[in-house]
Amino acid sequence: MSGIAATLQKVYIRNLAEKNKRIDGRKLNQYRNLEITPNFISKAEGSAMVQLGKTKVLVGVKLDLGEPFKDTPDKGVLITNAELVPLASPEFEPGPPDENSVELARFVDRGIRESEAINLSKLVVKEGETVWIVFIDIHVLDHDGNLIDASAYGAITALLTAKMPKAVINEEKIEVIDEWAPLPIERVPIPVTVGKIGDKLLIDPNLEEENVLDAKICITFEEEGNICAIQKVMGLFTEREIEEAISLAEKKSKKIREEILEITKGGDE
Amino acid sequence: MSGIAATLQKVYIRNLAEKNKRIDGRKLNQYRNLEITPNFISKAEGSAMVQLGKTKVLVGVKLDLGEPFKDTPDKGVLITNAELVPLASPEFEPGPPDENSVELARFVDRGIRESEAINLSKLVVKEGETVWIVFIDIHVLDHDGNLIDASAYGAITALLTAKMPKAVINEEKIEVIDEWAPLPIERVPIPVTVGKIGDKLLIDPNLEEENVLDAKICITFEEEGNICAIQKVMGLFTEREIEEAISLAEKKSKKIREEILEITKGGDE
Amino acid sequence: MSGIAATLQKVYIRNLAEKNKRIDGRKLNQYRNLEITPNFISKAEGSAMVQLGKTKVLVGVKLDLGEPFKDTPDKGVLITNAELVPLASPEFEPGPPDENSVELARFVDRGIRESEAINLSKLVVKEGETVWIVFIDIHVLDHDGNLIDASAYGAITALLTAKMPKAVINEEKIEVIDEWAPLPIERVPIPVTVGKIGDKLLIDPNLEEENVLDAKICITFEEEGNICAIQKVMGLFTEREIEEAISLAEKKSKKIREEILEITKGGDE
Amino acid sequence: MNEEMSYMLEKKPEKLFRDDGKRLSGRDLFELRPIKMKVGILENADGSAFIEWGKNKIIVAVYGPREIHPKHMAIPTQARLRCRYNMAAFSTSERKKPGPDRRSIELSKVIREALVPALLLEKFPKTVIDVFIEVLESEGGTRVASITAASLALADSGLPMKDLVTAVAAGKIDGKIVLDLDSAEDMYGEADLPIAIMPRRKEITLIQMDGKMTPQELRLALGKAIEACQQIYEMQKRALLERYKI
Amino acid sequence: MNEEMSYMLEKKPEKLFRDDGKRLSGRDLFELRPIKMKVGILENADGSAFIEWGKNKIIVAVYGPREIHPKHMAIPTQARLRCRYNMAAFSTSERKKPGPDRRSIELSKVIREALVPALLLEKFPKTVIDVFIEVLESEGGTRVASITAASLALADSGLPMKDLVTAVAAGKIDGKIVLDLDSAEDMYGEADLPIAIMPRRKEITLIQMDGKMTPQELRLALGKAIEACQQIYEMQKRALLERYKI
Amino acid sequence: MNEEMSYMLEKKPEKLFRDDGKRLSGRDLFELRPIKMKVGILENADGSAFIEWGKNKIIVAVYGPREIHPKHMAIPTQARLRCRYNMAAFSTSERKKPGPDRRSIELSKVIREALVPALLLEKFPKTVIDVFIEVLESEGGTRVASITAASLALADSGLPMKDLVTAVAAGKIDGKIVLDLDSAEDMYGEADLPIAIMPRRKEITLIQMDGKMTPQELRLALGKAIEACQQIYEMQKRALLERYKI
Repeated sequence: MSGIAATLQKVYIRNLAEKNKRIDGRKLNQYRNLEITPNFISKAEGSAMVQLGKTKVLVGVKLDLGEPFKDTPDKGVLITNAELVPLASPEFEPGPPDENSVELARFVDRGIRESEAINLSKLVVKEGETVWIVFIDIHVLDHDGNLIDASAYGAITALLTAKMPKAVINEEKIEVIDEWAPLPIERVPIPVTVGKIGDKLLIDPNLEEENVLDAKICITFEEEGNICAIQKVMGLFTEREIEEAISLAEKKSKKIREEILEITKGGDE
Repeated sequence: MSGIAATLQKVYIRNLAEKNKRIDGRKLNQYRNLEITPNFISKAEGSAMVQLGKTKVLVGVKLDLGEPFKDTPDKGVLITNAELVPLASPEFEPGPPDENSVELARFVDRGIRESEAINLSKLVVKEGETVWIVFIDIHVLDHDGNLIDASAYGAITALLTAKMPKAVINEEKIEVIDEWAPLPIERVPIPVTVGKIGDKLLIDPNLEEENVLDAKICITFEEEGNICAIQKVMGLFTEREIEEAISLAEKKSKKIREEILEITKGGDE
Repeated sequence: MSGIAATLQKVYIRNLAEKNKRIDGRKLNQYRNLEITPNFISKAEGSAMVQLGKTKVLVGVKLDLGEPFKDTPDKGVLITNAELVPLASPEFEPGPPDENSVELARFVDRGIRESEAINLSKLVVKEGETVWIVFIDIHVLDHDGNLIDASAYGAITALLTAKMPKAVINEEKIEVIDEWAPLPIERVPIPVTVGKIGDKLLIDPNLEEENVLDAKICITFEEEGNICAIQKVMGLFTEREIEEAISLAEKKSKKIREEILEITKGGDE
Repeated sequence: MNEEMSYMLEKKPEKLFRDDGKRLSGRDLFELRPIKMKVGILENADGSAFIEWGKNKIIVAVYGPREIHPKHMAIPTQARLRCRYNMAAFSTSERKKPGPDRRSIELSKVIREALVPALLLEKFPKTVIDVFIEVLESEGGTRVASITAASLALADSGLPMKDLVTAVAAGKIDGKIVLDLDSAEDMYGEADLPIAIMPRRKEITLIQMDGKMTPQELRLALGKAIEACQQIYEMQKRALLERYKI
Repeated sequence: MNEEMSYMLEKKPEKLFRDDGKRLSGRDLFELRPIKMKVGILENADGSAFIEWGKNKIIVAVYGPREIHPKHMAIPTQARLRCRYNMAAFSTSERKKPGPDRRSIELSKVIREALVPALLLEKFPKTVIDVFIEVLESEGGTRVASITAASLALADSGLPMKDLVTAVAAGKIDGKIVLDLDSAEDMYGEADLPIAIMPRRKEITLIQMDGKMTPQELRLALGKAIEACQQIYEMQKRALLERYKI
Repeated sequence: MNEEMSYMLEKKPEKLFRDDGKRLSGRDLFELRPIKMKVGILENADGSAFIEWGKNKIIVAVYGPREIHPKHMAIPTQARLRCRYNMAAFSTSERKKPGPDRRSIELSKVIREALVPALLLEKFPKTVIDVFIEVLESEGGTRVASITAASLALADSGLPMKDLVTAVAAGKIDGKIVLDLDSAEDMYGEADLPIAIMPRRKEITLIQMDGKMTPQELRLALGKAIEACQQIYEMQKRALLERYKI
């Protein structure tokens, strides 16, 4: 959509927001329907297909043995990557990750890293030499807005359901044996994205809304109530709006954490 | 050529084909003049300059010591690369290999690999650690059609005439000594390219013909009569046409194998 | 500037040159004001901010341990890189080094390498295995002409003032200890750039002059009077002009070497 | 080089047939793996399809005909068909580094060449039609599954087509001609022969081979593959009907 | 990944406060490092500024509004703002390989997003405004120093602005909220909260956080950062005046 | 860095002269290696030439004047001359990875700068003339051989020229000035001085030096190189005549 049609829709969505309404009939603080299917990919150690409204994101977790970083010889390595493949949107182009996919991957990574969701100390096979590398790969399949939340929910679900084989040292050689255990996941960081239209805040903006937002912020909470990552993605906020966004996000993050724990618990049985 | 001139030429070539004739006077099953000069490059372990009509391709074989692939610790490594340098055609552009050069390199590679032309087991210096890597580099110099056949003939000639130095293990160190032997070449895979215009099949299309072909297929034979690689490059064929193409290619491949064996035998004396 | 204005300025500068005059009032053999500030960057082992008229170049020297080249196991490694960042000129574009920055880096490198300014033999920690790598990074900040001379003066000043920590072998492990010494700098190569307008030669062309030069050449001298690098950058010269340029450059290089030695001597106290 | 090999490091089995004559997966010689197809599964794309073929999971989107950038890529007399075959990092046993490699560059080309004959590109001069293929999980035979799904996505996009394109691989393992090789059979078998046809007139739009076959074996394999395509063609048509059923 | 970490391999200190309650650098909780700013230091750029903030040394140039290439990048209704954050190879403890990495790609975006709200981009449709940031030396807090300097360079270029943008980081180290973290505090502290505001109306144009803070701590940190911005804002205004003083 | 060095790992000889005063190759001080030139050896190119100079084998193609893409690269008042110096993977002792490196980027520029003065670029505004140089085998002195062949290919293409460009390297080995260094002399000698001239008026269009020479030595070397160019110039003219002889 472009030109006049776009302008009209912008006006329409803004007018709705003033009346606390949204184009798809949701309340301002209402999430879209969220469906998460863990273990979608059998070749991945962990995976989850996420549908958030019409947005579809597939996340895979792969494990590999490798060297630790020089400054953290006693920890495993976490690498998060996002591909906005052109299948997912007419706006996405083939090529190396652009700023949007880099921001997406880095923000999801920060939530997991800073909350210490993965106990990286338990991923060491031989200190200073060999550790498990956890690759989180985010593959966006259909973009209808709020890719960050959908990707993060996929990532934590894939981590919670991932299986790690045992690596043992046998006469100085490292062998991977066919004994599987869950990854050492100790926290469940949950981001919630808040958009601003005029002076209204709303959560989980869809693509039509994203196109007319004045500002957007993502806030990640862990279960103890700590904030572990924030990213203002665009626009500007007042101090009061930031506080309001935090409180909106905090509430919603709890409900979504419960949903994800429910799903992943089910997956284990 | 473009526009009306191109259209007229297209019609002309198609009309000729209907009458079993070709623009350069050849019969449908007739190859262009083929000249192969082995040992063109003294710095390469093997090399061959191929002239197929006006098409010119130079192929070099280089050897280097390196690690085997993890899944084949008992085999040497074959790497084939093709450069369609912009010197060779106004259509070629500088830059990393495009789909045409990748297809060219991979098809030539497959013929050699699948026919087990090189006995890769004889290229092991120390199992799992050091093997010979055989690099086949195809450098296209003048493009007048049928690059695949010209390149493959250059590759196999370069391999047949290549010299390999001896690598010995001396107190755990690998030394290359000044004793040379031929590469262990055990088969001579020969592709023949067949084009289709209307319902006629013809071999070794030149560039003018390639521009008007309805379909093109390359079929590689080894001496025992096995097919070891096929690639439909463009267009479509009926089942009957595939069979006809195979039988055309089979005959021609024998003659060309003889020519190449003659040339490379001569080169050894 | 473009079009008529550029043409008029070209005529103006050429007319001035005929009368042995220059657009900024200098004599043909006169350098612009040169200010060099060593130790500008505390994180670098050596550094120098150079202002040559309005041209500004910052050069940093970093040291790292690494492997020597196979063919020189008994020598440290010198790597010179130049970044023409788009901050410095509307003509510069982001991206990998283009031919101008490559030529700049390689010419500065050659002067230092060929004069044997750094005694690379003294940078060996363990022969064949570990040596110091000296990185010279040229960061151009404001381009008002004659980047080569400004960069080279920055590079040699940064080298002359750089500090190298001690690396010792302790039970087969290499440790870097907190004892610092100057880099082993044994010569001070100084390039001088000579431009040609009509039949006049002038030194240190500024950007306005560079835009109308007929030819340009850079000549690097070491203290014993040897030429150690020449690069004709553009245009053509007669044999007589080359000789004249050499003699102009030789004189000027001595004065600049004295200035740099004075500055770096001061820096050591 | 040898990129396919590096995806799979399991050990070579002693033989590829069981004592009862069935293949290791329990299949008969000419038995296909289970295949599921779904058309129209993406919102943004003009056409889309999802295929599960054994453990292969592949999603295809079609965009276009649409404007082409840069403009000098436009062909005055017809649409340009672009194809991009891409494997997700988690689709293979060992993690695949994102981005195109030589294998995916070649596959993108051969898949495009397999689809072109079914399209009426001259109806949309100067435009581009993009076919984006994402392999989410791979287990041997991704190119034929991709072609099969891509032709559904093209049909779903409403583009006029001469016919669907239907693909399957034949091959040779332990000396016998079989259909639809899985990873292990592809890796340790003697030959792989992926083909694609337009089933209505049995015209062959893809044929590749690697390995060793006699011309006679090839004839048999080709014939069996063409037969199997008819079976897959029926599934394709059902999947399309499913999409438009109320 | 974890690129910032790899720039600094010094050992972790036992604690980040001295016995007298001051930070290791001798600073109080909310004390900033020394800051120097200079406007208009480049000849070629349309606007420029240099900032020294602790040991950080950053130079910013603004070019534009100017023509954009390729042309289809032009936005019909406004100027495009482009930002490029780049670290010199010698700016870090370990030499940084030249060229963009994932961290600098993200920073370029967040810095741009922090500056956009201050500009009247709709006044210059179809053009581009380029902000080039060169970090010559880095020691924690380069993004906030870059934003602070960039808004000076934009002002120096003569572009109409709603306000300057002023930035500073708050954070949490050894359990306490502090301002303006240096490298060690950033690395070994518990949280980092870079923010940018337009001081006149206290509108927040950048807020990022990593680490752990309770919402209460965040509120305190944010408040303190906004206060500090007022102080930095005064320095910015002085630097601008200095530039145009005769 | 030091890319040339890595191409040749033979051992350093004790000295570069034999007891009889000749060079290791048997040549006298100012004796050139055998040179063969052939003009017009490619079908597609507008002009082409092949040179064998010692073991160097180089082929050059000229395309143009032709349209330039992208169009904003066009120069309104003259043709753009582009030069691409490329080494085949098999041209060196150790296999060279395909694609441009820093050395080839610099050589492409200096070769272009050596050719530009001979051309009347202002006759073909807005177009591009491409000179593609493929080094098939290299053994010291590829840049001067490339220039010599490139000027033949330019002439073959029918472009109007002020003169041919003729090139040769002088140098210094074991303290003596010599002409036309081979690989070993280049590597273990004290200085290398490639030059190119337009022979008719003896104008110098290329001069580079690395190594050490006194200004007096340089004068001698330059003079000898210019003399040798006259000899090579005659070969060039003969090669051109050969091309058009019936």
